[in-house]
Amino acid sequence: MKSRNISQEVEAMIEGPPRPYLNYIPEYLKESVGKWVTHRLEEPGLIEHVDSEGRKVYTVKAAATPNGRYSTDTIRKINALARKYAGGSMRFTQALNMEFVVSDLAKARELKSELKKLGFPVGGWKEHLWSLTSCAGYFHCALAATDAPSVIQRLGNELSEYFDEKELPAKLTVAASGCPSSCGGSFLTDISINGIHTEIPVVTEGVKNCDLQGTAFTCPVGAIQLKTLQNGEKTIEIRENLCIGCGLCVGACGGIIFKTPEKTDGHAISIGGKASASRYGTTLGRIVVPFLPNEPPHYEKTVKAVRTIVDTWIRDARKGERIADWVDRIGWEKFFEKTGLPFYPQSMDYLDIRAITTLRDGSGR
Amino acid sequence: MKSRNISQEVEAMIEGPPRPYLNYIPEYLKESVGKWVTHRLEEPGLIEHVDSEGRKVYTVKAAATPNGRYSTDTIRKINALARKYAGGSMRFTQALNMEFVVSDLAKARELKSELKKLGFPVGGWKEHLWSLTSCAGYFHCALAATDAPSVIQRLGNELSEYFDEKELPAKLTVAASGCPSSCGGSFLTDISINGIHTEIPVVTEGVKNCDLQGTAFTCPVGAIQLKTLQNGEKTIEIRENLCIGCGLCVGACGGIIFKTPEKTDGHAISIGGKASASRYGTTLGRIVVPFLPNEPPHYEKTVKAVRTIVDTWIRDARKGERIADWVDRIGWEKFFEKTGLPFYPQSMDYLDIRAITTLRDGSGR
Amino acid sequence: MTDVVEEVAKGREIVKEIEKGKWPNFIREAKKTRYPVDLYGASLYLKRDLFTTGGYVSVPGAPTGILMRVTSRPDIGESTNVVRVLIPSGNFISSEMMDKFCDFADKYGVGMLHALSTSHNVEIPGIPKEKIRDFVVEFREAGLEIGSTGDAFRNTTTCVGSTLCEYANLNTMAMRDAFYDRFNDYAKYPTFPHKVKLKISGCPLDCARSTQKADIGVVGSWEDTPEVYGSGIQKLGNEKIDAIVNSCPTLAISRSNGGISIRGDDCIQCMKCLRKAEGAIRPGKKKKFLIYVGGKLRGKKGPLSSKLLMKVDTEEEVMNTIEKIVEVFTDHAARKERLGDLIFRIGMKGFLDLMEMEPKPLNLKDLRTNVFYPVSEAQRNEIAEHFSGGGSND
Amino acid sequence: MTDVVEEVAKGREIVKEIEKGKWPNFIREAKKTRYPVDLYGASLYLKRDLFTTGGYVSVPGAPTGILMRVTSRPDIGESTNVVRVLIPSGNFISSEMMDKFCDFADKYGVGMLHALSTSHNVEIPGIPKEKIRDFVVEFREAGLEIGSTGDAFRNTTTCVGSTLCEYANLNTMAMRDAFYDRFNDYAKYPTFPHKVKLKISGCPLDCARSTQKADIGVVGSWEDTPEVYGSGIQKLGNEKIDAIVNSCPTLAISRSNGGISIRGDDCIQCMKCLRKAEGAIRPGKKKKFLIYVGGKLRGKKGPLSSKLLMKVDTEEEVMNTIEKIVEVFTDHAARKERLGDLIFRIGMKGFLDLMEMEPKPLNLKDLRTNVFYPVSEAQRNEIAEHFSGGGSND
Ligand code: SRM
Ligand code: SRM
Ligand code: SRM
Ligand code: SRM
Ligand code: SF4
Ligand code: SF4
Ligand code: SF4
Ligand code: SF4
Ligand code: SF4
Ligand code: SF4
Ligand code: SF4
Ligand code: SF4
Repeated sequence: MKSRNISQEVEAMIEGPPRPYLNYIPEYLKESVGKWVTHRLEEPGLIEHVDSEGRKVYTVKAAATPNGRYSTDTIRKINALARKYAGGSMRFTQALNMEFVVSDLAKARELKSELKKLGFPVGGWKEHLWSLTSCAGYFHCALAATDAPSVIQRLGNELSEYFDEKELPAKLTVAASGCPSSCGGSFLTDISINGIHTEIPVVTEGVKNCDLQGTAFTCPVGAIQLKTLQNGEKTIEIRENLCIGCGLCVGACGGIIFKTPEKTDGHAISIGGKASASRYGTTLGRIVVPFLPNEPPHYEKTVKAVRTIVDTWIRDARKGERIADWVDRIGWEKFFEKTGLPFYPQSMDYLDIRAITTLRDGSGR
Repeated sequence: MKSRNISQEVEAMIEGPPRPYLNYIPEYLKESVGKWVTHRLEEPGLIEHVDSEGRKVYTVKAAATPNGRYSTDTIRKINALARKYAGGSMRFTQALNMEFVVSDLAKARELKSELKKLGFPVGGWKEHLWSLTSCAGYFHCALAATDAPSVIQRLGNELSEYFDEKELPAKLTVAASGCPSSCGGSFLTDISINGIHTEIPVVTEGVKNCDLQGTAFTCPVGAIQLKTLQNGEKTIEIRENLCIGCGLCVGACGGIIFKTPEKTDGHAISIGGKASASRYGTTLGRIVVPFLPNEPPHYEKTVKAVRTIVDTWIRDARKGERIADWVDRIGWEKFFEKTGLPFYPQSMDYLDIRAITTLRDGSGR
Repeated sequence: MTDVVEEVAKGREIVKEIEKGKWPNFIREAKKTRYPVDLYGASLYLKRDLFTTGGYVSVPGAPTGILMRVTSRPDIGESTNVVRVLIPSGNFISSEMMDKFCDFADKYGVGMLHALSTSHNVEIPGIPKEKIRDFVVEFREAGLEIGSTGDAFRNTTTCVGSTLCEYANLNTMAMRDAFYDRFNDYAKYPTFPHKVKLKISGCPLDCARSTQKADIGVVGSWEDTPEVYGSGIQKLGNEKIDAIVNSCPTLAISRSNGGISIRGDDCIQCMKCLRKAEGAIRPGKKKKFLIYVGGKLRGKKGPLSSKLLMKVDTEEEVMNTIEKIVEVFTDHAARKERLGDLIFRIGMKGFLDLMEMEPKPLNLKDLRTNVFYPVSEAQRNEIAEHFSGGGSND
Repeated sequence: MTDVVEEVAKGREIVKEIEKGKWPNFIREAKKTRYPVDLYGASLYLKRDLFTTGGYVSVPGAPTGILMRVTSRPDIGESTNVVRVLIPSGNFISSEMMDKFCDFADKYGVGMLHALSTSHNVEIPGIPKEKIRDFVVEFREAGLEIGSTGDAFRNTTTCVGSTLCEYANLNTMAMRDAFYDRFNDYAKYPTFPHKVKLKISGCPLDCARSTQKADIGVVGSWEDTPEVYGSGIQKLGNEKIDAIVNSCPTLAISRSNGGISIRGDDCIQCMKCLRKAEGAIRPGKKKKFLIYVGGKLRGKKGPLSSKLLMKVDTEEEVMNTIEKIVEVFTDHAARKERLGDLIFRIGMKGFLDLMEMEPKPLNLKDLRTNVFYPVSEAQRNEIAEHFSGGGSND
């Protein structure tokens, strides 16, 4: 392995995350670890787990804010519930929802109503909406092409009844990411929103203040070239034919900007993502709407597109069919027919040689 | 469209194939064209067809020689049977077998035994071996890396009982081609044999006598470069890193040769090919044995490999499962486990970027 | 023993072994002819193909149809030039015609017929170069045709279709005839960048392998509900009906009234139910012709599968589309580039652009997952238009 | 109205709308903190991201864990630097620990917690640059750790596994602990070509999405027959048992004695039968750990799916394999190249070569169809050896 350069100062510290994990789970859970035999949905958001010795615990799952941001005020209230009902511990699920492990059913039900009182719906298992997640978006990140959190906020309002009350054909997950980095886990959810830039960034005067070499390095496709001007000054140049518009350079250097992001930034919708480690493997979301404009606060167009997809799925899918399974059965042709979504060339060229080897030009322009 | 250069001399002639087709089918078939409602396997190689008015005909299917070559002596005998039993017409199927349309069952049975007497087994429908076909191979072609006809001849002997007597899990088709051009239809059959060259051809003195420009044109990957020697003579050069060893230049120009084809020529076995125009589409054969040496007359190793595959399929497949369906269900991992075939790196890299964009280097070397 | 004597002797031993066995045998056949079996035997012994292409012969009346074959070992055997004969649709050969083929093979060739080639021509091998001209004249006088070599449309092949098969949604053999009536020039003149193949199947089972072995494939299909015919289905009995219901990959079939009912909207024309129903289910009545492009078995990097280009309603549209494809192919393919290679190189989207067609979901097996693509201002407006009027729900 | 006043005012209108609705609301939360909501509002109004990265801060004790964020509009709001906090396995947070997080967020940050990030860290936003050093010192004194930024191993995430789930074939949370016991250096020092993510799922349902969201994924599975447990299956009743039998994609399950029997040889561990059996079917006993490589969501040309590298028997083998992968990645990846990009570039075969591993069928979803490849003399001999002794049947 190449030798590592590690400063002395740093060498002495940091032991990694707190562990062993047994110190952090409720006391009454410890005995049952590794002994679970079955579980059962007791009611929306409440699962009963049974171990091989008949011991039972109850998990309660409550919805998260779109981007997982909370005031300490709220967290302290939730934490108080964890102390009171869940053995002094709580966890967050893969999809960032809150989960509490409670030792008896009556307490679990109480917790449930307390959470609801705090404004957190309890539900999200089996044939329901499981999760709605977003990345940081405009709220915190330097790379966003779309404000994922506010999009998810609208979709949450729109779909909330499916979290606890109404049934769906199968599990539904929704995620949004502000840009193609996909921090929100988009492409892996049944419905995914992905921010995209659709113009090529330009280099401005301000580039002088950036670490040019470092900026060039951020470009995943090598589209940034270092250049020396006649006056000896160094600058960079973007090779338009190579640039895929990912926006990484824009995030890295304030001197590189998108000219009219208010027009050219937006988001795509992909559907049918699904993780699996069985032989069939993971299915990635496929792009069905290549571009929607950023129209906060209501994102009417985005809401309309998502509703169209969800409503058609509800109407047409067989029980147990996730969106990917449904499309697998009916095919893309019928998908567009049944939803009435228009088909755009951007969905083409998947796995064609040019889409893989050439860049922007091969991708539907 | 670009303008065409057509010599006057030629302009005047040729009307294309004989037609209309109705002139060439048996008289008693004409009434029923377009009116068929059902068919049924009466016995091996004999199908009853019923039209909407209750009229019936019987088709008899007899096996072909591997490469479809016959003496006129034999063809005349077969033709006599067509005259006597099949309304003065016969046809060849997609897979080159002989098919006779007979107007009544008794005559069809007679024809069947006459064909058998001539040495042509009758069978090949439903859960049987349907066809064994080969291209020209060494018998006629300039490009062969393996003698497809003699390989198929051996496999025909080996598998013949499945054509008429024994049942298989499902339809089985076998084809061999002498080289990657795949004239035999290999890659599209349940078991396919493909001749392959595994060395890079060399340019000899004899190249002088070839049309150099024309030869360069035959190369599908542009690996042939024209060169002028210091003495002003023109020659060609093969760029080894680009050459995929397809052998087209060798066929086109006697001055380009494979050095040791007796060692480096051979054939690959691929399985699971299947044509279909349903939404699921055609499945191409996937390579399971990357190389077998040319060992006429008995091709023991090839026969062993094919038997291993067929026997495992018979043992393991569910009724109705073609080889592709079977592998679809069990997966490649189990396929190699169950057959005991060794796995070689040549089966790798499918759809990896290098396998598509680079040539020989990306393909497992 | 000289080399050549040894080679021939060893070759004969090998050939003798191949001659054995119960399967119809091409060596036993060849030995009844004047085909140079010794040459073939020597090649097996040497494990080396002894043929090479024999240059080009231009014969009046035969711009295509002749393949020259010479050997690198004239000391063992010389040439086996071949002429390729066009036969009627569906490969039906009348007995008179077959007699003629035999007569010509005896008179001009080595007394051998290649019946059938894998592209469904008859070939007459072993015609000496100097006799080819005479052969062509006499052959054409007998009302027969050669063709299907070079950079022209090769023989159009079809499954048996309506002539013998109840699944047929189109009369494949009649369509082949119609193709030659209109486009015989395509087959006659080798003026394309590379060979072109058209194959036609009557239904999606694709017995003609038109979706892989052809540059252009035409397949008969339908778009409404498969027809549940009469009361045939009830007669099959419960077990078979269950099997039919379960065979449908899209769950379009359900039990009803002791029989079945099919939700046509979900049918993808896979043929599975028809295959099990012994005539009690038939193709739908609203026929569609599927046109596939770009299949081939030897791509530069392996075989290339075709893509569905469009579904049309009439034979006329099929023919017009073929004409358009040929135009695009002729104008844009590089030399020795098949249609599939062209599409591989420029992408399906690029090909559709050349065809002046809008991309449709049917052109794809799957949609892209890669989110990097440009969007034009016009498109942005179009999309905004389509999705305007979404509600809000607080 | 000046520009900035207008921008803030318009932004506030938009934010007010987003604040509405029944779903848990991040704006309602943010407004209870000192987070610069006006800045966020202005960005929505301008439809333009106003943040930019704020350079690097090197803090003793924190080689990773700090993200600088400044804005292009200091007139509206300045910075929201963030520290990323490592939490216990399975994301279980004790109430004491949570209290501490809140205390730190109130004292150093803006009174906001990001709980949870999508890679399962807690983040404390809004710490001014000049306070970061003090924060780190005090935080570590409190026994807490920050990390998971830069070109290091990012936080290893796991599903809940044995702690709460009966499907678990491995104790994911314990394995995460063990990973940090052995490889904390990987997480501590940002010395890799790019970030590296490891995720662990207890069974093939892959709740941790380790097969796509991680450079290295570990999944617990088994290789023998799923265990049909006691007589639970009979109690489910005929209809449910039928559903279980029909759920198996490989037809490994059949009815027997009122219950079922499973042909283990055909099981591909898809979990479908277990999901339907309400505890009456359990994972097999012979556990296997599956190691996946190269998943990522933003490839250069779109997301890249992981490939199965190997199946091993022990945790020790898992750890050794991770070590080897890290070695190969460090030595061969280009700067800012993720493991998946490396594999995409050099091919799975190339990666296996670097790993000094033989290719196996499990590394592939499908085999190649392209017949152009070289074969070495050694391989020819090996193959000849394997297939020798085939019979002949005349
Ligand atoms: C709690 C959680 C794991 C965790 O450690 O955080 C979880 C836990 C369980 N998952 Fe999961 N899944 C969790 C995220 C996931 C994810 C990732 C995600 O959603 O981001 C996946 C893969 C992504 C996907 O869905 O494609 C996932 C794929 C599954 C599946 C397979 C679903 C499928 O259709 O293929 C099942 C089985 C099922 O639903 O029948 C499943 C089933 C389960 C169940 C509920 C068992 C069951 O059959 O009911 C597990 C209960 C554990 C328990 O007792 O508490 N879990 N599960 C995650 C809850 C997320 C949430 O808040 O909504
Ligand atoms: C005669 C022939 C067409 C012709 O015009 O020559 C033919 C005719 C029929 N094919 Fe075919 N197929 C014929 C070659 C093919 C081919 C091409 C080939 O084998 O080279 C294919 C596609 C390749 C493949 O098999 O993948 C083909 C794919 C099918 C299928 C689909 C099989 C599948 O498993 O997907 C069926 C349906 C079936 O077998 O149940 C089928 C079924 C049929 C049947 C037997 C209908 C049936 O279910 O019983 C047709 C009978 C027509 C008739 O009544 O005479 N035919 N069929 C060909 C006989 C070849 C031979 O000598 O063996
Ligand atoms: C005679 C025939 C094999 C047979 O034994 O029946 C045949 C024989 C030859 N084929 Fe073929 N091909 C024959 C069907 C096919 C098929 C199958 C089909 O058409 O259904 C294919 C695969 C389908 C396809 O087109 O992809 C096929 C793909 C090729 C190719 C690959 C072309 C390509 O660029 O993809 C070549 C090489 C070339 O043309 O440059 C080729 C070239 C040849 C040549 C002309 C080789 C040469 O240039 O010397 C062979 C002459 C053999 C000889 O001397 O007798 N042959 N060839 C087949 C009949 C042709 C006919 O028109 O009657
Ligand atoms: C905080 C978080 C989003 C969230 O709201 O929770 C996040 C936030 C950022 N991610 Fe991410 N990523 C986060 C999870 C992810 C995930 C999901 C996961 O890990 O499960 C992915 C996709 C999975 C993967 O790794 O492929 C992800 C793929 C990326 C990438 C793409 C990397 C690549 O080369 O493939 C980048 C860009 C980069 O690193 O150059 C990125 C970059 C970023 C940066 C650092 C953007 C930047 O360079 O300025 C974001 C900082 C936002 C901010 O200012 O707050 N983030 N990022 C997530 C938590 C990270 C953590 O470690 O706690
Ligand atoms: S997906 Fe893009 S916008 Fe969202 S946090 Fe990641 S890098 Fe930022
Ligand atoms: S936008 Fe992305 S691809 Fe284009 S120059 Fe910047 S970093 Fe490179
Ligand atoms: S497959 Fe190759 S060897 Fe066989 S006929 Fe075609 S070109 Fe010749
Ligand atoms: S063998 Fe094929 S690839 Fe190689 S130089 Fe000759 S024609 Fe080109
Ligand atoms: S393709 Fe269809 S119509 Fe043609 S012969 Fe085959 S089954 Fe019949
Ligand atoms: S043809 Fe196929 S898809 Fe259509 S109803 Fe029949 S089985 Fe179903
Ligand atoms: S991956 Fe498996 S073991 Fe882990 S929580 Fe999900 S279902 Fe349980
Ligand atoms: S786990 Fe899946 S493959 Fe295995 S027996 Fe159960 S259903 Fe069948």
